[in-house]
Amino acid sequence: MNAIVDTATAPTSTAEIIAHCQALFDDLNFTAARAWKNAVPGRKVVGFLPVYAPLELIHAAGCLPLGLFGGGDRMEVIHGDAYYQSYICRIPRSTVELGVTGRLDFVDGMIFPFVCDVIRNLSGMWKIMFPNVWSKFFDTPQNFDPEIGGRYYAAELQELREGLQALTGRTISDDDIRRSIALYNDNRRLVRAVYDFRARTPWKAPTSEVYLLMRAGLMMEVEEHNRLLSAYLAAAEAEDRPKRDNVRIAVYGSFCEQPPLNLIKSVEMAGCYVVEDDYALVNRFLTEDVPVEGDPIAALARAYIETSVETSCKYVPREEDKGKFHIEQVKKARAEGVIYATPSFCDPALLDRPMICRRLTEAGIPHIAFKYAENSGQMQPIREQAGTFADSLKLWS
Amino acid sequence: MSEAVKEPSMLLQKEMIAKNYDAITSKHQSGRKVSSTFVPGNLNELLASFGILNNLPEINAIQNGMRKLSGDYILEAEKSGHSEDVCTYVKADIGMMGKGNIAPNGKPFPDPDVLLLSYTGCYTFMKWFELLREEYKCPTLMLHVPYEGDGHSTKNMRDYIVSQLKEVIIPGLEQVSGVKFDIDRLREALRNSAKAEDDLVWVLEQGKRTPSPIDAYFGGVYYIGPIFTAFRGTPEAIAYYQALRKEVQARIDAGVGPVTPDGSNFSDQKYRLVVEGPPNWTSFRDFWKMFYDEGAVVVASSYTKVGGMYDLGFRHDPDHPLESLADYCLGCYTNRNLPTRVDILTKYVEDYQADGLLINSIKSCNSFSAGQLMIMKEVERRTSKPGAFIETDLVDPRYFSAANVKNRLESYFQMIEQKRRGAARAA
Amino acid sequence: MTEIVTAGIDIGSGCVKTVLFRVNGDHVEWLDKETARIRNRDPFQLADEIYDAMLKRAGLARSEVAYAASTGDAEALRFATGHFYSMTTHGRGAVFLNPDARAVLDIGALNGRAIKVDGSGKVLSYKMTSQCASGSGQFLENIARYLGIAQDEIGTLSQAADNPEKVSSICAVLAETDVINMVSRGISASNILKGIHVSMAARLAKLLKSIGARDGMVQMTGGLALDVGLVDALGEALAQEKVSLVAASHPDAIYAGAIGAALWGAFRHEKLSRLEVLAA
Amino acid sequence: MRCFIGIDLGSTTTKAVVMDENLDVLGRGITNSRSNYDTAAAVSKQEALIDTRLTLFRRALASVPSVAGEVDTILADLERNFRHIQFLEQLEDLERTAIANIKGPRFAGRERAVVDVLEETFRRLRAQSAALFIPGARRKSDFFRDLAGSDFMHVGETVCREAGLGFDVILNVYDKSILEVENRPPAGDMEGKFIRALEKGTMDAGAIAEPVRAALAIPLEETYVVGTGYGRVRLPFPKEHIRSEILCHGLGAHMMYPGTRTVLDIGGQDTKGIQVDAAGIVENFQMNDRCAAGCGRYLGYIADEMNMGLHELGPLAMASTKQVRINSTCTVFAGAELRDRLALGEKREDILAGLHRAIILRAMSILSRAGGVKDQFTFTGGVAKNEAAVRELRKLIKENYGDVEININPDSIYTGALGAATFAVRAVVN
Ligand SMILES: Nc1ncnc2c1ncn2[C@@H]1O[C@H](COP(=O)(O)OP(=O)(O)O)[C@@H](O)[C@H]1O
Ligand SMILES: Nc1ncnc2c1ncn2[C@@H]1O[C@H](COP(=O)(O)OP(=O)(O)O)[C@@H](O)[C@H]1O
Ligand code: SF4
Ligand code: SF4
Ligand code: SF4
Repeated sequence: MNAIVDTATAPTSTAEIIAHCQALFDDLNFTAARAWKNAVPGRKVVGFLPVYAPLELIHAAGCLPLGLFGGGDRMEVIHGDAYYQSYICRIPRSTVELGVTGRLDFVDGMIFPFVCDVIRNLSGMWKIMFPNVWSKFFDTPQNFDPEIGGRYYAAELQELREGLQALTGRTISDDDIRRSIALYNDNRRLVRAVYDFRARTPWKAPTSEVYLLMRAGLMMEVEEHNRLLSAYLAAAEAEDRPKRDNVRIAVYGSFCEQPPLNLIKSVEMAGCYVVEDDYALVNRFLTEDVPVEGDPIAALARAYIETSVETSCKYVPREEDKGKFHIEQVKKARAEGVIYATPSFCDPALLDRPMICRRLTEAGIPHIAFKYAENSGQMQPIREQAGTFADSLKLWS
Repeated sequence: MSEAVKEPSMLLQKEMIAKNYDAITSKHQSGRKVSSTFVPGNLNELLASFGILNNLPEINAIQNGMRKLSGDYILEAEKSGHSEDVCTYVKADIGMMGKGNIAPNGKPFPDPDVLLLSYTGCYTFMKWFELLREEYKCPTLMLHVPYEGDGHSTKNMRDYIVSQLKEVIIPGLEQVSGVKFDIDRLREALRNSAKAEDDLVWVLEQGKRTPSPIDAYFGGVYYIGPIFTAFRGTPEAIAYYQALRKEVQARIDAGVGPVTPDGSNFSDQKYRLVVEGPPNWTSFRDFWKMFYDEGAVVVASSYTKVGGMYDLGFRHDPDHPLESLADYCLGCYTNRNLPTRVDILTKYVEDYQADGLLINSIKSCNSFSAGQLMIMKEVERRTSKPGAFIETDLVDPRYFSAANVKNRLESYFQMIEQKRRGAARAA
Repeated sequence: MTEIVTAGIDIGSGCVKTVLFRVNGDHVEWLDKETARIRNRDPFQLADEIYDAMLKRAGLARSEVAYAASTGDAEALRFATGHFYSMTTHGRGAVFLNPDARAVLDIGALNGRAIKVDGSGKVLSYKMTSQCASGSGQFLENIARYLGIAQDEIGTLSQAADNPEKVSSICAVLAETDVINMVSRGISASNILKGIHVSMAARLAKLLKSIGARDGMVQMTGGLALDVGLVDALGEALAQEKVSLVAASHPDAIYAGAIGAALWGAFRHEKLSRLEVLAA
Repeated sequence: MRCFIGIDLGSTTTKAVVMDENLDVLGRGITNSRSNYDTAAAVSKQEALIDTRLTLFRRALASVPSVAGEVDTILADLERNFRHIQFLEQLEDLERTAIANIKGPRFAGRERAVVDVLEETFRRLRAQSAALFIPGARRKSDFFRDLAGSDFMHVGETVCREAGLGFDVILNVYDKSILEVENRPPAGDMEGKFIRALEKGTMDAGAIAEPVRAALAIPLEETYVVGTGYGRVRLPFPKEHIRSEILCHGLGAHMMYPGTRTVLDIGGQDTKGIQVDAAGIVENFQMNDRCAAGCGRYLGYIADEMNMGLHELGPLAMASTKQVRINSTCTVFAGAELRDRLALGEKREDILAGLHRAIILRAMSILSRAGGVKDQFTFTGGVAKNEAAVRELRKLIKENYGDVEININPDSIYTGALGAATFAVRAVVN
């Protein structure tokens, strides 16, 4: 595998940038992350699962946060299936497979953020399977009162900080964290810029590209991702691509186990431009900048409490707010409809689905729903459903 | 099907449950308030101290499962847009609402006055009550109980729960009930709880005897009934457990096993099992029969710990009321991390001298099921006793394949038998 | 408004269907139809053959067809002018066959689809069955063959059932064994078939409900619409649901997709020519 | 002589093994499972007894000096003739049944035409039948249902076309009749058929007639029968005559290869991983869950879809040079997946290779669930007959568990029945 492209000096075309991202995405041996680790003795890599982890802390500890979002459709899962019944979603299996086949043997720590009971239990399995890897189940608050949930969360962040200090053997100063927050603020701004760009000119930024760009970003240093994002924005803006007679849609429900790339492409092929989505939410989880002044831990906690997205793994304290976030985003991105695409057997998303869809209906936003698995092979039913949706938006609205 | 034979304690419990349903369905006459809340992490003593009645949707789902209504309810929920993939307790509950919301006593359930979302050990709870909230538009109080990811609770977790109790739950309940919080009433209830808990633990531990005078799974679900539901902290529960204890003592004295639904004492116990996971409710008796027909008795189970792990020493403590409620919530079985579950089950297999661990994996329940295959492997490795794995569902009759389950159980029992003979021959 | 000829080609997993229409504004004339079972043949080649056979009968050349619209699995059909997805076309086809239809159930060899439409055949909402397939036409066909029953006998036999035996398995493979077990227990073919119909109907009723169809006429399309046993079972399931939906079939139901394609083709052709006129 | 019989009533096939009291296998028989379980058991038992006779012939001929070195040829010839006679007999039954089934409104006015077509079809079938039984003939299957069925489709379609009659009518008559024929208890008089086969044979009957007749005269008494397999609960046996298939597979594998520690069985509807100890006692097992994805029936669906025999799938897949990745092993959608891939322009053999790999990947998961693979490893069940599946399995075992000795017996499909027969012997002899 190639070493990391120096995007700082080489302004590249979208094709080059995306090829680089695709290579990172396809590489289930994480060669680039291994190279990063080996480049400087003592470096540590900390893996994290969907849907949100405070990457700022990992970065401040001098570690590489490595996003682990399953094995996609390219991995043959043998041992992973031995740990799960058929009615459990795919992502924990392929994650276990990555672990037991030694592909993660360079990962020094693992963070299992709170998404659902499956990931929660996986954190315990990891402790049994890999007793020498530092691992942490990271339970974020479901109480959004700064004095209750906020205080609890700050203490949890502090505990995480201490865990990372123990792992790396170095202290993480408040300034370290502030510096990381600033870099991630840049990242969030650039990510939003790419999303805005796509919403404006979706034919210039196909979703499969945006997706690869974001996924690859979770496997590299944030500084590099920031450069890559800027380069992509510049290149995509400059390139002329044909505009097709597609409809504009938003995709929700895919915050954890990711759909196969072919599915993302199929939706577009069937006549839909994706202008908003919740794929790999991590880098869009906080919707605003985190203040760099004052107590950085408190700032992170506050940002989570006050400016994080609505998603299925978070409690919505007020009934009337349910689905509000989605509707606002749909309007902002000027999407004509919503595809609620969830992994099979994903309780959080599937139990949320009726509630969110009801709200969409109330708001007059057309929507359809289907399920997928990260290794879905048959795209025909997907094309048919997405295609009919596109037909209907095109012919009659 | 002939009427199942029931022991006196079961009849007593049946009466208690009926009385509670009557109290719930007559709330408009009595003017009492009704809450909905979940079994794991339920705050029955606290509710009782406000005079609020407790209606547990999981128990309703079980009742509907046993009365063969759940299948239709689940279909009803699926028709309204719920996925086939998700927890069937939720769908049975939602479907029941869709079909008139009739309580087991034949009267309509009144709308709850408050949803007490004690979010302990299961993610689905959160969605479940978001869904109910949408329906009832009633006050919803969320108590977030953090998961013991590292195998133990921390001070931060406990403080977090206690502050939620103080700032959210208690003021919320005061408002709903119009009653001022009275810590002494709470203490009194907690004192009652601890008494009943002592007797429950005694009963469950009798599974260590040979023959076992109890069945800690099929019988066990009756033993835990009152203390896991609306009766913890009440004098009725104390009386129930005294009666149960007497009943079990009588069997010990007679040297006989538990009573089966056929009415016979099941004393010819060939296999002793530890069972992990909830039972199937839609074919409960058939399922049970597959065990005692083959001579298998369950000596310990994890399902009887979902509403509190009293056998590991926890007791509600009148001297530290809110802290002990926090500890109770944190310590429920499904709020323990996987390595701890392995430790507990391993200990059961050893302490109860079981032939092995049997897992009944429930399609509905990710909280229990995700990771059970690893639990089995680990327990097998540590105890050198073979495990077995069967798959059913709680209340979805479509997922109970009798032939399939029977085949696996028989194979498992025959394997234990063959191993024993092999060992005898070698000796 | 000019008179044009349009064609619809529907490649399914079991059969290829083609139709030919003459359209002049609101005046629609159905010229011809043709169907062929795929049975291990190359469906595209088959489509070529029967399309040409149909044109030949009508005395038309390919070039005289203004819009050849494909649907079903025919995105890659070379001679098609454009493609519409099957729920778009089944909706339109159903309304053509039965102007009162406000919902459509398309039950083909592998998938079932429920579609809610308005009076013009416009799709309002829809849903497809997915994954496990014991409720599919293919499954019914396999069982019928196993029982030694011809396809057109299934319906009447099922109607004669007195005590249908439920098929509980969701997996077609396991359901197959269930059925074999039933035969070995001496359950009659009538009761077995009806049992399958009942479970299929339950799923389909569920599908209909989930798209929000509550009252009016449900037009069944696709091959299984011809199965009177299934139509009856669906009627019963809907009655049980206490919805005022009425299930109806049509002898040409299997052509619904192709019809819809041809008609949307005409619609699209007209729109495109209008755009051209505007551009010119 | 005393015969101990094990019957494995599987979801796809029913197998029987006959053993003597020294645990030597005398005969094996197999048939397709069908709705009448008693008949399936009886047919497989009869087939095993036929095979037992052949063993007895072999023993008898061993002492005839003039045929030394030719025994194999003689016996093969004898068996082929026997099979042909048996086939013709069943074909006749089928024809009679089919013609009797031509009644009712569907045939109104067309009876004569349908009968003509049927008679013509069967005439051609009979004429062709000899080719099925010439030395070295490749057959789609050994079961009458499949043999008669595939030829019937072929010939019937042609005859119908010539007669201008729809094939569906005939097909239905066939489906109905084969069901009846199959569920009739097996015809008796095995001895008579052997005599006729002997007479029809190309070999010199003089030297062998005597010993063969003598061997035919030995009474075969059914001393003890043990049933196992998926359908065992429906066998008309008392409970102590029934063993779980897990135990039988474990023991059967142990009987064939005493060094076996891990057994993989892929049958029609289930896949099992079994660990056994040095005495053949099961230590642990895992089966696929309620989903039948990736089991033998999957190959059946694929074969149907491709209009091929099960025998032919493996060899075609072996011809692949570029495996296509298949992710879903859902049996029902196998056909759809296949069509999807064909539509994308993939080659049949490459898709097939991918399908075989998918099945084996699933089996590997079950093995992993059952505690991995230990030396020696034995692969049993119908799918073990499939060379492409075996190739993938060998590859994956090596990649995941290193150098493990892998046993695959040509008679692996009988493993469960072998275990059951062993239990039968043990029940009486020990
Ligand atoms: N007369 C009939 N009675 C019952 N079923 C029929 C009849 N004709 C066709 N079918 C069924 O219809 C299915 C084909 O329907 P179709 O709508 O063409 O499906 P697809 O579009 O998937 O090919 C076949 O599975 C067949 O079993
Ligand atoms: N000759 C053969 N070549 C390849 N595969 C075969 C052959 N015979 C049987 N099979 C496979 O074996 C499966 C049946 O296996 P078997 O062990 O008999 O199953 P069961 O015990 O469940 O009936 C069939 O579904 C088929 O896939
Ligand atoms: S896909 Fe859904 S069920 Fe699976 S781990 Fe993620 S959130 Fe949980
Ligand atoms: S997922 Fe499990 S614990 Fe949660 S509600 Fe369902 S059955 Fe109960
Ligand atoms: S249960 Fe059956 S139909 Fe469903 S996925 Fe498995 S094999 Fe396919």
